[in-house]
Amino acid sequence: MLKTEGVTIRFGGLVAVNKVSIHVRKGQITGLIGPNGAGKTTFFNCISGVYTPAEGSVIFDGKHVEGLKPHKINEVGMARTYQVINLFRQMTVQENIMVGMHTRLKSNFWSDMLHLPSERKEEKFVREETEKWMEFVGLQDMANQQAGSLSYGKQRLLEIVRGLASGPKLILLDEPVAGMNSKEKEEFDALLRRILDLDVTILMIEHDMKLVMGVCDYVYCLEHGTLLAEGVPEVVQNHPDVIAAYLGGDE
Amino acid sequence: MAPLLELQDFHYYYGNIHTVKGINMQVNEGEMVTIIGANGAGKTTTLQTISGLTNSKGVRGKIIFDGKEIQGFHGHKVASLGLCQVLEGRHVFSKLTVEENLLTGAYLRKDTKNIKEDLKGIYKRFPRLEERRTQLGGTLSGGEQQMLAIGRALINKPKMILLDEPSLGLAPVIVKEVFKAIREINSEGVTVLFVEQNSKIALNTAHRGYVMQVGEVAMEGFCKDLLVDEEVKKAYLGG
Amino acid sequence: MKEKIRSNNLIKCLIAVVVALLVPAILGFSEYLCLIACFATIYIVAVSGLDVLFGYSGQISMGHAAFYAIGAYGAGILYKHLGVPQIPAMLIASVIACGIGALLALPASKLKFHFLSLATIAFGEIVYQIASHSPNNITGNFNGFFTDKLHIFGLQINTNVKFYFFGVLCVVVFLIIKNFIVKSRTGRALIAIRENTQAAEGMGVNVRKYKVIAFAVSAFFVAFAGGMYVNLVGYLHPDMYQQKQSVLFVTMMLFGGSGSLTGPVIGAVAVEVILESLRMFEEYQMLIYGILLLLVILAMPGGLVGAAKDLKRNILRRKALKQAGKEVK
Amino acid sequence: ACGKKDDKPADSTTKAAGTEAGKTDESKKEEGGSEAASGETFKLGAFLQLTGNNSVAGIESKNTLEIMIDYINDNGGFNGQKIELVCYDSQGSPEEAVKIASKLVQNDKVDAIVGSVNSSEILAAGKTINDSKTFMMGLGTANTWMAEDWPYVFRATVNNANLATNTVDMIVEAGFKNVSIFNGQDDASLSTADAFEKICGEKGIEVLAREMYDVGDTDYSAQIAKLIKGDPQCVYMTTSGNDIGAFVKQLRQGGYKGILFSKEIMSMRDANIAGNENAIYTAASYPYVIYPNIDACDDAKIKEVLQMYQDVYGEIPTTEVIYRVYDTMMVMWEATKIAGSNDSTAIKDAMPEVSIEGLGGPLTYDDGTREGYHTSKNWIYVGDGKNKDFTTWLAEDYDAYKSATGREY
Amino acid sequence: MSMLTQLIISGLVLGSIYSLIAMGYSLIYKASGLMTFVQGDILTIGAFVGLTFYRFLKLPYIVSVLLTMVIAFGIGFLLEKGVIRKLLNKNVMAIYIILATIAISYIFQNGAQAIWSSKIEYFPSIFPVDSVTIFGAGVQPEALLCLGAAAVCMVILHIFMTKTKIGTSMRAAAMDPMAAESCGINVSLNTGITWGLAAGIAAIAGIFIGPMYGVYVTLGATIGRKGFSSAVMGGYGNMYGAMVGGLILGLSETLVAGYISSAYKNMFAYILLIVFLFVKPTGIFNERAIQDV
Ligand SMILES: Nc1ncnc2c1ncn2[C@@H]1O[C@H](COP(=O)(O)OP(=O)(O)OP(=O)(O)O)[C@@H](O)[C@H]1O
Ligand SMILES: Nc1ncnc2c1ncn2[C@@H]1O[C@H](COP(=O)(O)OP(=O)(O)OP(=O)(O)O)[C@@H](O)[C@H]1O
Ligand SMILES: [Mg+2]
Ligand SMILES: [Mg+2]
Repeated sequence: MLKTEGVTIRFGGLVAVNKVSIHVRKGQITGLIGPNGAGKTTFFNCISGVYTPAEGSVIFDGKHVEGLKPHKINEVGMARTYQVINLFRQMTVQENIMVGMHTRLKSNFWSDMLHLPSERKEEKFVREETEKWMEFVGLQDMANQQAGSLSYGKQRLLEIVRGLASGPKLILLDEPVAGMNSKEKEEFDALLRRILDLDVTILMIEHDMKLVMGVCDYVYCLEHGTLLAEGVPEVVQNHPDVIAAYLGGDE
Repeated sequence: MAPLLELQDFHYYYGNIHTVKGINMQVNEGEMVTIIGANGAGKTTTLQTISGLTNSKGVRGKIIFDGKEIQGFHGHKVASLGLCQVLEGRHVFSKLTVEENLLTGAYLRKDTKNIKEDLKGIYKRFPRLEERRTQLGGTLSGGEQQMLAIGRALINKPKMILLDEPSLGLAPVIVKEVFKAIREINSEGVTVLFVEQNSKIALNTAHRGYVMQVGEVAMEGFCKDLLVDEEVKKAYLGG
Repeated sequence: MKEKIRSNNLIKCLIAVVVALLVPAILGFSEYLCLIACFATIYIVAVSGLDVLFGYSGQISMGHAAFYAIGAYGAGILYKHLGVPQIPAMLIASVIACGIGALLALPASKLKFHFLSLATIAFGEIVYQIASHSPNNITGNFNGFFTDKLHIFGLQINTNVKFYFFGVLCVVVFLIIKNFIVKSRTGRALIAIRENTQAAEGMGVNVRKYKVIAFAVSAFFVAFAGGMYVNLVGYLHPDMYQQKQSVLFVTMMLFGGSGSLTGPVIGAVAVEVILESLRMFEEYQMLIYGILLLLVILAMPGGLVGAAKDLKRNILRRKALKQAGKEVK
Repeated sequence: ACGKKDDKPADSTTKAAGTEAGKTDESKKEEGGSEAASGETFKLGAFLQLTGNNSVAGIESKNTLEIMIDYINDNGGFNGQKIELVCYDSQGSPEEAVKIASKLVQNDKVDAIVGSVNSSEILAAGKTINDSKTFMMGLGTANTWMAEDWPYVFRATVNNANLATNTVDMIVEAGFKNVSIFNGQDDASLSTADAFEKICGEKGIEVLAREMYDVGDTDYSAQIAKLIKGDPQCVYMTTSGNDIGAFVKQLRQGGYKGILFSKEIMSMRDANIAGNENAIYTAASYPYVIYPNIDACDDAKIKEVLQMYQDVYGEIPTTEVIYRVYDTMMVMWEATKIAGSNDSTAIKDAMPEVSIEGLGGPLTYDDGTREGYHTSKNWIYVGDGKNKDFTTWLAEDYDAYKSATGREY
Repeated sequence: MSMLTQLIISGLVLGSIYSLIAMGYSLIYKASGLMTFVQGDILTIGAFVGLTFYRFLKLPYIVSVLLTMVIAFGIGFLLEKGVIRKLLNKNVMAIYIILATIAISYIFQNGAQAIWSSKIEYFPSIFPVDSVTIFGAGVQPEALLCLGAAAVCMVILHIFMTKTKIGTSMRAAAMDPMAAESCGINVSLNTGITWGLAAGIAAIAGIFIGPMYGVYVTLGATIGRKGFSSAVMGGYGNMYGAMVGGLILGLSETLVAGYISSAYKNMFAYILLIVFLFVKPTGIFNERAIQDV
């Protein structure tokens, strides 16, 4: 589904991501781990169009997408969440999800301005669809609350469902359970599986090894911008380099 | 012995939202105490209010540090009393170099000569920072930023240090390092109060713990007791 | 339930329109008071336009007097020199302003807050300079530009009372358009950009495009207001398009509260009325206005509409506090 | 500093009324005063720029208006009606002027209006006022607004275009063949400079350079460098407000020693800014001049007017708007007397018959131009706040100037 | 003397006045991330206060300058404490702070008129000579004072902001007030001092240009705006940038007026600014990215 080949990103002299090639298979959860500053987020930013790779290519569904603007990337079927929560804080939960559906809607400026029947019909569809998504993560009671006033965990959920609302084929999650406690993490596990059931593939950065080991089908480990190891979770977990650089020895 | 820090019937309001609903808490000198609890329980609010970083209008109740009532004090005033906080999400000064960041932490100190010494001490504890002393804070990796934030609080030679989710977003290996550092700091005589989502590591590190739930203290006790408590196990340690 | 809210809103709007139409009668058909009311309608259109830009897409402009000038001079020149009827002339001038706004926005939308405000100030100055040193003296430069009073299909709008009804019509049309724009996919995209540009882009919003749209729309509104102005007053002078005027727009918007339908309306009317009623203080008028403005900002950051919301919230908070007090006891 | 009206001694106006000017009008007052001694007041509206860039003229106008109104009221008012002033700050903004005009005419229902010193404001407000058939006298000096076809609008101040003609005559009289022009961009400065350039063309004076500046500019060195590049025999300048002093100073610093002709009279205050030495040899055509203090005034009538002002405000005004306002009010008074009524149309119709001696010469309105002044005087600044008659100066001091500066033409 | 020398020298002088104002803007931006519209009016107030001490109260010049600076510092400090800080504490949108500074600018301008009247006041020169000659061009001695003051201020401020503890802490406070507060920095006091300093510099500029142009209530209005443009051109927040930006603006104004047209010189200045913003928004000194998307 998503393939990168030799992606390299530089900031001035620093090579943040160095010739990274990964392969995300349809219907799977692929994990991306690595020490802090390894370049995981940067790599995500590159896939989602925030940065253009200096070298290498990003192929999504058989098409080259490197260098496309983020909003184009969203249009081709990739959605993402951010390491630092990036909600529209003053908008309500419902409106956040509505913005998420932006690319799926056809109305343009003129039909909006004139409030044409086609636009009205679409608005109705949007409202119904939004209800569905809120139910999906259990936010329906908070539809009219401002996103900024939600608790941290709920904000995370909202961010994910906002991404899902754009109807992506692939969703990129950047440390989705950071700041959640163990119980919430377990609930999250189940949510990931429900997302898979929607036919959405997942690529996820995570430091929580328990979660990674539990849900991922395939794991890549980055260090200093280069790929250190890849394979099914057990293989990566026991890889000596990964233990040295990332997991640390047992106490 | 009187506690170094004490909260008495402490409330906090964000506007009309009642986030902390009357908690009592003590931290004795030399102790290491942790607060755990679900998201939005009011842990950050509590820590930041102790440090005088929230709007003082919302504070009710008493905060006593070192025998002084400090509720409503400005942040810099609290810091000058020797109570320093490592903020949630690190908050390093992104456009200052590592060394400038650390020196800014020593802003309050009058004994300019000894700062050099203490700087060396910090670098000894976190050699990574010494390697990057001229790099801008904003370009450090997450773990390095966390170390920097801790170092910045330590250089002020505080009596007590508050840490808000020190493990947030850190790789497992770094988490271990950070908690090792916290233990060392405590063993050197600094009182520590920290908030942590990773309840397992928190309860394994601290002496005593408080469990917060929607603005109230649900449970408190020695960590070794909390670790085996069924409810805590179920809610926070994940089976 | 939702339908009920909607029809409730509709009734409120209708009442507002009816009240607006009764204003001349309330003012006793005084030509002077109606003139002030006419200016209020002009400002409502302009400030609502500015609000699309700032209140919704989060871009600031301290140079919208430029579009006001383009609309006014454009409408005047098209009518006077090219013989275009007045209403089409207003529309054409607004479209021209809209285009210029879009062109300006292409590079300007990249700039952050302070720098955007500066770029727009500079743009305002440039337009002012052109209006005052125009090629072939087409704007009349500092000697000013005269034109006729408005007439539509042979209907002479030669009194302020008559113009007022025309003004209300314009306000209603523009507010409806604004309402449609902000309550749609486009509007949500604009708010998303205001709230979090990065996330909006990530959600598939073409940030650049929508920023340009917001700019163009606001330029259209403001330019149309300029056209209204020239047809009301019949005289233009470059000094009306200095930065002071842009600041007045911003003041009105913020005074009422940005990012809402009612805010700009209330703001435009309130500031207009305040300025007018301070007139008796002669040379101290602007000093008092400055002090008043400062006090209002300090007392109600968020404007009148924001203050009303705060008040509501405060009452709720009082209740909550009281309840908490009881619980503690 | 400008709101001193309150602490005005109660008897100050009586004192002014007891002066000669008051006495000469005493007889006339009897005729008009007997007719309409009703308790009604004559509402005089005024719009003046009281704040901002050029507000000093507006404030001094307002001060003078108040003095003149007290004076006229003490002497019978307009046909027995006491005058009451309604004044607003137009802030230099044409839009404000429009609103004020409407307020004055429709809300305050004033009987007549005295207009702004700023021509742009008169242009904006004039139509409303004229259409409402309210008698108005403007205080500006630009030729633009008087060119509009507004039969209710008059003035008792000079017309800059006429002055420009006189100034060209001065240049011819001094024997100069060429000139450089420096002008401001407000409509009075601009239109005057335009008129001047045109007349120069007609009279065979070569214009070597023409430069301009914007309101708010403080540095003119680039313009000056260009102005004096061809070493013109003299320079003509139309500045507004506060700018003349700084310009003359910079011009002299640029090394220019020639005679400067100005749209405005050099005052002591401006000369101070320019540096007194620098301001010397600034010439202008104007009906009257500004004096540094009352003692320096050698014109009995003007002295009296200045005295009235000083009695109330503690100092004499810095601009010549005091004369403009005085003349304006006197002309209005005379017109109401002739009309025998305070109705705007009647006053308007009576205007052609007005013929009085203004502070700067005869004021007559019989030629249909609605202009009062048709003559002017020529002056040159000779330092210490003194202006000297230009022709006299040419005869007495020109040679000394030539040998001192080496500028012989 | 060629016209070019004359133009360059006057451009530099004019530019140095802009620079002084620009430094105030940059200082405030660097230390609090805020934008203000009152610098120009503080220049006016400074000129009037200086005038009052020097001409009306007949104090020695140096004393007048120092007193004026102290008063201006106080004004700036109080402004921050009384208005800006109050608004910041309420977490208002940045635009309301700008609007507040605009309101203050109205108050200053009209207040100055109420106190000192709208007449132009003559500020006696402190130098015995009216003009000195450099490279054949006549320059007012006060102009050289401006140039010198600008250069000195630039160096001092730059060192102050980057090399001293207080300077570093000010920058830290601008980046992250909460973290700064937790380090024991009195953020509120710091920013108060910054605003005070910025006001002090503007007031100096006012006292220096008073003798050149006379003192009147709108003296600072245009200069203030040009000063702001200069700050942006140089790189907002950078002291060297403020200086260089000011000089560039001053030079381009005089050169355009001298070689192209005086009617369009202000238009050229603003076109130059817009071009700068669009093409090189980080300014000549590359002070931090200011682009949004
Ligand atoms: N805009 C930038 N300019 C310069 N350096 C950058 C920039 N963005 C990231 N970096 C650097 O690139 C490296 C990789 O950063 P990145 O954020 O991708 O790490 P990460 O793997 O996501 O780490 P973490 O787990 O802590 O989030 C870091 O050293 C960081 O300092
Ligand atoms: N600035 C604010 N305005 C309004 N409500 C707030 C604000 N900050 C926090 N809250 C609310 O206060 C409550 C407590 O928040 P707090 O950040 O203290 O929780 P926490 O225990 O630290 O949670 P986390 O584990 O997510 O950090 C939450 O419900 C939150 O939504
Ligand atoms: Mg990351
Ligand atoms: Mg927290």
